[in-house]
Amino acid sequence: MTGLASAASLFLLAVGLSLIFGALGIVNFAHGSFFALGAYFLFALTRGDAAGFWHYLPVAVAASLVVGAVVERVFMRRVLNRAEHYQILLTYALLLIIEDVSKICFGADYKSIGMPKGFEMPVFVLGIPFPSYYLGLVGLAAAAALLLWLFLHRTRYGTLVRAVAQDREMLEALGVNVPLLFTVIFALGIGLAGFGGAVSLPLQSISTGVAVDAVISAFIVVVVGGLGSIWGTLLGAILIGEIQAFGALVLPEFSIAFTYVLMAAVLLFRPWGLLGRPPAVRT
Amino acid sequence: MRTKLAVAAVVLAVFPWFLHDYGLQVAIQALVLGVFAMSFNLLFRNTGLLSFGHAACFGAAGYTTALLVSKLRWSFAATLPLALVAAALVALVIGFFSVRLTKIYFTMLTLAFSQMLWAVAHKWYGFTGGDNGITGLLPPGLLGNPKGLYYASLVALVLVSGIIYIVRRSPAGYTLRAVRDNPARAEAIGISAFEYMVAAFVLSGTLSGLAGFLHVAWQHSAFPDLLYWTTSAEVIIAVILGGSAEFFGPAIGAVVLVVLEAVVRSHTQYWPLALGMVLLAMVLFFPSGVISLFQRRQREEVPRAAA
Amino acid sequence: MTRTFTRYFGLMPLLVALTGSAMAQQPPIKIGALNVLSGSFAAYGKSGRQGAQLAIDDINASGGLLGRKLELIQVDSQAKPDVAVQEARRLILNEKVNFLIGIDSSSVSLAVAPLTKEYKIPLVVMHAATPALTEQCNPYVFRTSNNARMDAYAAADLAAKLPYKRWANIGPDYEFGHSSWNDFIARLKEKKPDVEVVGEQWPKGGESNYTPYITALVQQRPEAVFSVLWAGDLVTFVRQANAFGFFKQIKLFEDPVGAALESIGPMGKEAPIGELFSTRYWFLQSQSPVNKKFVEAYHKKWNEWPSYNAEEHYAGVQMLAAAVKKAKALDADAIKKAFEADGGLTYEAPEGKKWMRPADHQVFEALVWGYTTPSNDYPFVVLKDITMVPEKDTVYPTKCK
Amino acid sequence: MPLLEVRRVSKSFEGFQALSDVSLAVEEGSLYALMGPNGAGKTTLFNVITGRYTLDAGRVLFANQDISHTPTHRIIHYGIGVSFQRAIPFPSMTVLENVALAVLALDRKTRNFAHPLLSYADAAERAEEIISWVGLDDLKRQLTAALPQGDLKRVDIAIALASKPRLLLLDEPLAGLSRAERAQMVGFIRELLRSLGTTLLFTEHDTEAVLQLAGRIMVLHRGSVLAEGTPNEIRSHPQVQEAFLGREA
Repeated sequence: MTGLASAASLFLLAVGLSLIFGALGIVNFAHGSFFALGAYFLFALTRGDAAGFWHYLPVAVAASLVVGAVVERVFMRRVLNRAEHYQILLTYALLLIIEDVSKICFGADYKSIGMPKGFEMPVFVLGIPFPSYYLGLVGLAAAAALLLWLFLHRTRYGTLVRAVAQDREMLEALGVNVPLLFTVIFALGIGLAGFGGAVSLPLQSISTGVAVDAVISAFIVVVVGGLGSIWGTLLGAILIGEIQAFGALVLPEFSIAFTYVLMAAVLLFRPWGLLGRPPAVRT
Repeated sequence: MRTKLAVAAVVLAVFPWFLHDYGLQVAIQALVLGVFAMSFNLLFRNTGLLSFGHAACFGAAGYTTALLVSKLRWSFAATLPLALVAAALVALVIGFFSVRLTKIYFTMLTLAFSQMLWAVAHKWYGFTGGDNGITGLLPPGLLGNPKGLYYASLVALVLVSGIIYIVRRSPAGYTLRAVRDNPARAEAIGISAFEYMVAAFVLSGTLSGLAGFLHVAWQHSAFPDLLYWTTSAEVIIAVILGGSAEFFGPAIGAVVLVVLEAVVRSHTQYWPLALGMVLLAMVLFFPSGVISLFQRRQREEVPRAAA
Repeated sequence: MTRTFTRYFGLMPLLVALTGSAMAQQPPIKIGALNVLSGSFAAYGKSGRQGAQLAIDDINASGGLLGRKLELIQVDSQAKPDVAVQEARRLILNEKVNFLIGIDSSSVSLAVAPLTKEYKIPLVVMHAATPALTEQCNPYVFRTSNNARMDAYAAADLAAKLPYKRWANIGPDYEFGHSSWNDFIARLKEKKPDVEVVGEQWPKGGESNYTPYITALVQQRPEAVFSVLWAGDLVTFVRQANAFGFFKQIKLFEDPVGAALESIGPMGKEAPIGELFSTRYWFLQSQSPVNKKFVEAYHKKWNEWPSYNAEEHYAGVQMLAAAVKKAKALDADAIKKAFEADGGLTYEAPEGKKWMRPADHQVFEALVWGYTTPSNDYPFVVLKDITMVPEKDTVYPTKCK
Repeated sequence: MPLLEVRRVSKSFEGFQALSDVSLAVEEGSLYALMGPNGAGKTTLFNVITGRYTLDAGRVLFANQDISHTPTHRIIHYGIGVSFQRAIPFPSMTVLENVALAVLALDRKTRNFAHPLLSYADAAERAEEIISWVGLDDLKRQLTAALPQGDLKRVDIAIALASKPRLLLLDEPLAGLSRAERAQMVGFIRELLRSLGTTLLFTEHDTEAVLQLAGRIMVLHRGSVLAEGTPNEIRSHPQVQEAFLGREA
């Protein structure tokens, strides 16, 4: 149960990373920074008052989308076809820059706000209190997963998103505006990260330093679930969430190492992740 | 060519006598990172494998030295062989499991392994001192004197460069590049890619251990940070910043990175911002590394044996 | 290849010379402050820096020290030992500082301490709390703030007077968390043998999800939970615990810096009410003129209320200044003597009296405990029913001499 | 006794049956061709023989030895040489280094980390021999990255020959070549058989070339054997004519 709640926030954190890797092949080290940025945006908009939470949430997400689109246009497209280590280095550079810029713009103190309207009181599940906002969070994550799935599998544009990962030249030949498609995908991924950051603001304090922890967690989740797979990310988030919940109770001594062990085990036995697609057979 | 190398050697040899104390510290740091970067690039350049686990080898050697000195009162220099053995063993384990994977999967698995080792160092208070680390490791004699340490690091850099140079020209070096260029073709001339990549990983990791040993001699302490992924990130930055395709690119990248950091930090607390800007500019405008700024033309990689 | 090699290495002396060119003339006394200015604890580095700067401005306004002005050089330790050692060396060798101060993290303090002997530079630690630091009996290391053991003992003395018997712990999974809990529970059991430990939770530092730990604690049904969570971790924990209705069932006993403004500020109006929070300094507690003047000046200069770390840095710099005045010199041995002379230097800080034990250079001071309560005057909860645990209750023996 | 024998091999990928129940036998000293349109399973069969793919069912025997589950790099040492359809040797090396490396790999001398590659005089000598045999003398100090496709094919075959193969597998040796290069290559393949006595198994979809060159031919269609026999038998095979030759003519 508690594992599920953390799975929800892990999913929102990681799904954009997975989406971007799946479609663009980019390993985004700055993903955690965009997560933090979403939270910063919401905090700045609400001025730290939970009353404005629902009102400003869409604005914060929209701002994240815009940031994502700009970053893709200005930086990402220049490294799309370059070796992996350039992509890693570029996104690492963005991580460093965003870290310091947000310190300058938003200050170094911890940002957090109260429970949003409608979720102030815990609910009781089998007589045990459970935060109602967690249920809300699970709902939001489930809705995000479902909407994303509907978009990818039930809309024409979603089909293009999936296709671009397989065969970019073909789409170009069909007259699809692939550069625009890439911008949309990247912005969507960053928007999801920003959304994840914004909705976690009532539950966690955001400050400098959060981005680095967040991106490592996100990596673990998508590696376990399968890079590029939405459902894999969901499974990965649930697994990691539950393992942490379980580990905290049973073997607290080793809880740090636990997730890394899981990550290594998955990579050893199913390198493409639990629900990922094995790399196409080369001929 | 030879005369130029000789000139460089002479310059580096007399260098400490013209530096003030702090400059010497910066120079040592640059040399140690240079050794690490050259060692890292032995794997990266010859196999194309981007390891995020070299911190494990670097830190394993560092911790071996720190533990032997602090617990068993070994003399500092005497720990070097065991430190290298520890780095080699860690590299063997990580390499054995990781080189089967390619690209980002390899990177992630090496990351996972080194983070496990970090978690152990961080948690095992009774043995490693946990996050409080091991401190007060003043090396006696040569290694304890800044000039001595400078020369020791310089010798290490020369040694590592020599080893890399020799390996590069050897059949095994060619085999590694064959595997990197075209793994299927390499298999089809009767090469088991796996064992060569493990061997390269172990050699690269062992030499990284030399850097880890020097780092502890320089810092007089060992902390779990040695094993943390940011240590791997730093060496990757140095390598790519300098230019991984050039023989001395990684060492030059290390010098640039360390000197830049020292200069920027003395003026502002926003070093990460500055580093980010430099990396951004590098990726976008001079992807072959700093070294390309000093060259009139982009050199193709011409293997020396054929020249 | 070699051409480039020589050319670039040829530049190195020039570049290194550049870094050294900033050296100024002798007059000011230079104080190098190593605080964490980036990452998760940057808020503490900031308040520490502000407190130290205020003290230096005060001293300069009244004519400086030994006829010389003070100059603060602030660098970022990143809370990483290696970075801190590099930066400390830069401060010592390049900036030629006379003193090192600050330091927010235990591992950084332990890493930097050996440099004091190597370069004969006094280090005044104002925040880092590991007892191991002053157990090293390092001649040039001084700590003008509490250490974790003192805080834990003070907490245990107070806890022994409370009715709670079933205790649990939630602490960050690093040395500070473990040693604090061990010291606390050992001392508490000494004073109150019928105390029972029902659970221990060790979330990692920087944890973003405390729900498993919270549910575990709730199931273990303690009456009170001891915690040394601090900084952003405390904010996150309290937010999530609140959402679980945790505080309706369990009393939180928040040692030693729970009531830091850095933490209770971000909790805002949603902070739990009626919980026991401790801090090394509470700006509303002391009614002394020294404190009132300090709070006013601080608020005027920085437009913030002074947190414990601001005050500790302010007081630490003042105490160092007092030692310098007494020593009438800047060298490490003179400063050491001045700190140790006459049964140890004492200083009337905004928070009250600070006394430095000559043997191990550890300052002893009273600790503030109070119950959180809503406030109309401040945008955060304040402390009421304050108990001052006197410094004598925090004294523990030392092996140094 | 055939040099290479494939017995009832099947292979599928994610439900797609790439090969079903394929058998063949290649006699020592013969020139055997696999024919069929793209996707017929020629390359898959190649990859099964060389151990790149694990097979689902059946066996592969070389010189009476079961090599069904042997990894590629071992199979090479049994005496099988391979040249790929898209010849991309090792682009960061010169032609000479490419071939010399293959010579050393066969002799298991590549484990050496210390001595320069070209200090192995006998290996370098043999590499030069092979290079001049394939007619690339002028190019031997060039980086392969810069060579045109026709030359790359030769380099690739030279690399394969360095493995001293009893059986040489050539995947589409004529693909991507100009008309003139094709004629050269056909002559070259004949020469291989004649002067080196190497047994050859090759795939090709240029029907005319196959009928000219091969001693025996197998026609694959959608992963199954459509026909097998001498060029004359294949030429007159009704199904082949219908499905394959008919269209070509």
